[in-house]
Amino acid sequence: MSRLLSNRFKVPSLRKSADSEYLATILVLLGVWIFLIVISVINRSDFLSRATFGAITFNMCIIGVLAIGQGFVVISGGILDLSITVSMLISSFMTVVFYELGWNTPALIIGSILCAGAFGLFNSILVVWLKINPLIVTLATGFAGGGVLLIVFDRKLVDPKSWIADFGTSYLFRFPTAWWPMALLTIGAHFFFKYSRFGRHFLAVGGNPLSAKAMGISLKRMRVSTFVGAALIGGIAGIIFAGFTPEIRPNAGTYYMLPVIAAVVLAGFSLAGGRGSFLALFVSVGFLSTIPTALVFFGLKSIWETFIQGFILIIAVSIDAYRIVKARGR
Amino acid sequence: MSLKKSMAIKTVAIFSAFALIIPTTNATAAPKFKLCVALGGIPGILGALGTSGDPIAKAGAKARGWDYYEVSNKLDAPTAVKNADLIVQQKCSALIQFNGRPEVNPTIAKKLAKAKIPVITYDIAQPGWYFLGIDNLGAGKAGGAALGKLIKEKWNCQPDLVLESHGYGAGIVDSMRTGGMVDGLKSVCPDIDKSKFKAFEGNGEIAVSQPAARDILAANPTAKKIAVVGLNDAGVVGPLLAARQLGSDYEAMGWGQDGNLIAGDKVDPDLKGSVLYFLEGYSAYAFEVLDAIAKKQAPKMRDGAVNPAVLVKPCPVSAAQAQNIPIDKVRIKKLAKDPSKTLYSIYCPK
Amino acid sequence: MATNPTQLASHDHKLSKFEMIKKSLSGPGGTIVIGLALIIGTSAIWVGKMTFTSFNLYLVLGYLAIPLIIGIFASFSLLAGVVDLSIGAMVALSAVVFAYLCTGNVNEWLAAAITILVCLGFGAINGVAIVVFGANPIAATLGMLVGLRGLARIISQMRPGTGSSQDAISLMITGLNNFTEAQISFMPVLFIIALLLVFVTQGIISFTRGGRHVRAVGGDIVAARRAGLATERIKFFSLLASAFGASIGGMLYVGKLGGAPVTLGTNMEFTIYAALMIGGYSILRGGVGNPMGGFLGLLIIAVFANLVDNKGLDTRAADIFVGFLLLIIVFLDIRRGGDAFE
Amino acid sequence: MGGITLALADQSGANTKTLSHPAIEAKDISHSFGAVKALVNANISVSAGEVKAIVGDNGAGKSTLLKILSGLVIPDNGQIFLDGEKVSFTSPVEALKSGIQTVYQDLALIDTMSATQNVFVGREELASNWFLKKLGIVNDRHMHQEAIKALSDLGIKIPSLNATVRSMSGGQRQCLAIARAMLFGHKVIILDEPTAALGVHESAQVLSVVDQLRSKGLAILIVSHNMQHVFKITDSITVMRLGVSVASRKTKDTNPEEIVGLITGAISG
Repeated sequence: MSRLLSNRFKVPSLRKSADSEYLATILVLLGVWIFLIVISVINRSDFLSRATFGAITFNMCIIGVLAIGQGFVVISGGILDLSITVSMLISSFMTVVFYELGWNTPALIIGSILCAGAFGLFNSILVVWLKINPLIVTLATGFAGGGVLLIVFDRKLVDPKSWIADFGTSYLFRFPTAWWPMALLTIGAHFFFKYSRFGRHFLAVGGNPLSAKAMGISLKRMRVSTFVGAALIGGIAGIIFAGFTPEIRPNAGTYYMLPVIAAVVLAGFSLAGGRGSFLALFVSVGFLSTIPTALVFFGLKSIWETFIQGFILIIAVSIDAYRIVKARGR
Repeated sequence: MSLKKSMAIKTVAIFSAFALIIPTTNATAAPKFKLCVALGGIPGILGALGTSGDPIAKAGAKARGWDYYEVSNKLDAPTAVKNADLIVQQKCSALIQFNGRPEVNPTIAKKLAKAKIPVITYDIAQPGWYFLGIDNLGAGKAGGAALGKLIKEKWNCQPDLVLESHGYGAGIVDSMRTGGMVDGLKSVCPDIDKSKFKAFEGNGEIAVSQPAARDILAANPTAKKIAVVGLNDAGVVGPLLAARQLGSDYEAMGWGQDGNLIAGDKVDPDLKGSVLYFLEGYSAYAFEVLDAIAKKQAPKMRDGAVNPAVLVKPCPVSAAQAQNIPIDKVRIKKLAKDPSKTLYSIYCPK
Repeated sequence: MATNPTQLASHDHKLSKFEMIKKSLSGPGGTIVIGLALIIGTSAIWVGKMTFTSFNLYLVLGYLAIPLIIGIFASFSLLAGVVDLSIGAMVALSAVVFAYLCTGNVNEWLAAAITILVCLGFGAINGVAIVVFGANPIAATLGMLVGLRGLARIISQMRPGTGSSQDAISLMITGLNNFTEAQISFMPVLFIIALLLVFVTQGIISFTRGGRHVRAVGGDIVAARRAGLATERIKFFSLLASAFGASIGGMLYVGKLGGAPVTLGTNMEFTIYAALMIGGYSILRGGVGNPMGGFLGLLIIAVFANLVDNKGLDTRAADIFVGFLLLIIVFLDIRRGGDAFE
Repeated sequence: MGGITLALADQSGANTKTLSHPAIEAKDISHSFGAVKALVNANISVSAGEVKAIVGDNGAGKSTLLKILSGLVIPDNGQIFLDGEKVSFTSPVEALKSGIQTVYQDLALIDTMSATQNVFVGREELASNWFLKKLGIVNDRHMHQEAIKALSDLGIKIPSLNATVRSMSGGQRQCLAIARAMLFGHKVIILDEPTAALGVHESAQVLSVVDQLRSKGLAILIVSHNMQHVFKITDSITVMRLGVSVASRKTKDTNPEEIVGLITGAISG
């Protein structure tokens, strides 16, 4: 599927500048992240422990996967998917339902993710055929979806003796097992957008839908793929969520929505579409996931976390915007 | 222009339509007793504390031939205050109230007192309202003591860390329950050092308490024997999971409150027990007070947690005992069939 | 050669009454009015007389008033094309700061002044990020949302006294409470004020130079800049306006609720903007919508919620209603030639 | 900003007063972007009542010159004279205030506003009542009449001035933008590709408006690629190549072949 790109989409000078731009973002984020780690270590030398590593990597798991889904929507010009946590919860609930029905593991995983995908399909139908702006669509389906989930499922309990619960606490190659979907998705998304023809189509549609259409890309197909794709990724997050949370409640999504958007924005994804790096997103998620852990080492209560995160976000987007404006002015 | 103008005209028209019909006030015949319930709005909890309606109250009202009305406070302060006005408008004869935003209870009380509507409040005391619920402090202490016994047995009263998973939003209830558990723990193991207790915001939610606990465990890397207390079961299970996630070298034990995650067969292996209140069945107790109000023999006001109108007996259960207690949905079905009993009498292990 | 001016103008004034009514009913206002009539009709039949009692009016309008005030001020930023997602958090911050100061024995008027200044300060930070640095409004105000929620919680827990940390400050200011509950005949005073505000804002938007400029900036910032408008300043002030509305709303809530919960205004940015969008505003592009429409948008949701409340139906129905109504209104708007997505 | 009537009166006198100097003149303008020399000693002048075209290949420096005249770009070297007086612009607003209005091919009008509102945006006329004036209340009725008068003066037909301009055709929009430029007593109107996106009929409409403007004594500078339109409407043509203004010709003394030759460099100026 990921065949190398044909020449007609190669715009050499543009690609080079875009890459270096992402590199700058990645380096800046990486620099800030390392700075945070260094001052934490200076503050308390035992910051570098296995437990800290575990805390940070576990913090990354769900936000990381959801952020990739969200980043996928943003880069493809879908603005934002404000219902991505609903996709996640649908998948979580269905994971439990299928487990209780006795489905085997692959069927359960595929089934749950597909259920989330069906929700994404619903979103995309509203976007593509009714031509309603995705921000409004997902705002509305996010609203209505939360209500429907509450009525249909109320709450579900995950059997702690099940493989789902094991999955949420186990390790694989020294990292949490649940951390790997995010890592693999990051690499996958990076190569998908960089080298595959289909990925390039998403970038083209995100950057300039009209010229993409003129190039013969079907906007409808791309939009459906975008929202179904994001929902499928949300569905993956849902299985992790089921592994983390023995009691699934429909309101749990509220805790993830803002950090996820924050991660995407901090990573330099342009909400106008067409611009963003999944490697930067990985670093951004890592940085944001380190803040709460570091705060505890500094003896600050966790209530400071949101305050600090919020203002980091404002400063970051300001600097980023200023940099772009300056670069354009030259 | 014309659009705006005619829109203004329409608005005025709507209001004048309202105004015209206003004089038709209610002239009611002999009023029927009307039981009203303001649900707490906590997702995933059945009964008056939850979002999905209170089947016990409804069944009880139906059996008595009363009118029944319920709204949800949605865990939101403005909604809770608005609901108080709705209750007044509905001319309720009595109200069962659970409000997760207790800071606005005085305002609500003022409105209901003006309309002379007697209120039964669940778990959160308010002067002038019949208090129905658990002795939070007592329940906390009982749970803490039970956990203390386990700590004494297993760790010789020397845990490395005691995590207090608070839910500060619940105000005094949190202080009593979580604080009570600490007191209970200390009553068995008085020599645990003060520095071993780490309080944090868990919000009574796994999604919040779990990551917060992971960070605290990371900041105390040498601590491996972890005891967890908290506002409710979810707030305790989160940190237990966090310890398991950080490695198999951790040993964690927790004792919950409210029994929301202890019943049935899907119980966290480290949740050693909980204090069941059977809160989904609170309304079965409420009828003691309600029946008296309906007979116009309202009982003497008892509005404090220490001086409650109806005291729900706490039912501390170990995880082993809890295996025989079915989950809330099953319990509620059974109780709705026979509302003369209480869940405590049906299910609490003797 | 020259065309007769009257001939040109005649086109604008030739609409008959019937056409005027038809035209106005075809806008979002028309859809909402029809919707309102349907809901009120349903309520009249289903709920009965209670629908039209003065108490029920108080219930609908009295609780609509504060969101309406917040929404009307926030509509300035929508109109100028900068969506301000921080309004809900700003409401919480305002309430908490105000309550914190009042419980610290600061004079209430002084406390109110300080609260407004604090909120305007954060509004100005929004403005600097968006206008001076050119940050994306959604991203920057989202950061502000997260930050202010945290700040409200920190301030609330800083309050000395109870010993344990608290997520709310209880405080009954009798005068302010009486003001928020006051009624003239059957109309809540607060609602009358909010409605006056709607009319005044409608006037500003339609008939003043400043209002026109805000609309011009939202409609097309490049064209507005080329026409010589101080576009940056206008955007900045629209953000200050939304912060100001939120600060007033927060303090009114303290009066109405007798307390300042830090969770106040959770999701309010979404509920209010959904209502404003139902009323014809857009969070995606400025220059469209008017306060009357915004008011109708908030009103239809309030009236539906009232029907749900009075029948004691599942309260989650209201959320689902908002979601679907939003989709329907936007879809109808597109059918009438509004902005379609691609 | 004075009232409209005053501004219109100014215009009628402009013809006779400023004959001795060109309405706008740019002398020896040079500008570089980094290492790229966009303009090298470029010259151009337009008199009142004259329509002049700037033509040239892409990258010839037309748009840079245009931006300098409208204040968007500050030139490295050179002078600009308005009616013989030296001026220098640091922002587009200053150029606007001095009487130079640029009409861009797109982004000239605000879609969400009506034709009248668009014509007067930024220069709204306030009510005459002092109290209403203090409140910043606009006098819509008078502006509406003024707009009708101005449009009919230029022979522009627009179905409804109160409808938003987004429903209008490209030609109508372009005409409206030009009318706006005229209405405010601007001495110089710069039109950037006025007919580029328009059909035959609409182009003719725009050209006839330009003709009307000329007869009102305004100086008009047109940047266009369309030779046919250039020859149809202009009085003179300046050709630019590689940042240099290589030649100026009276339209009636030249032909398209020569101009194309000058543009490509086949004929040297």
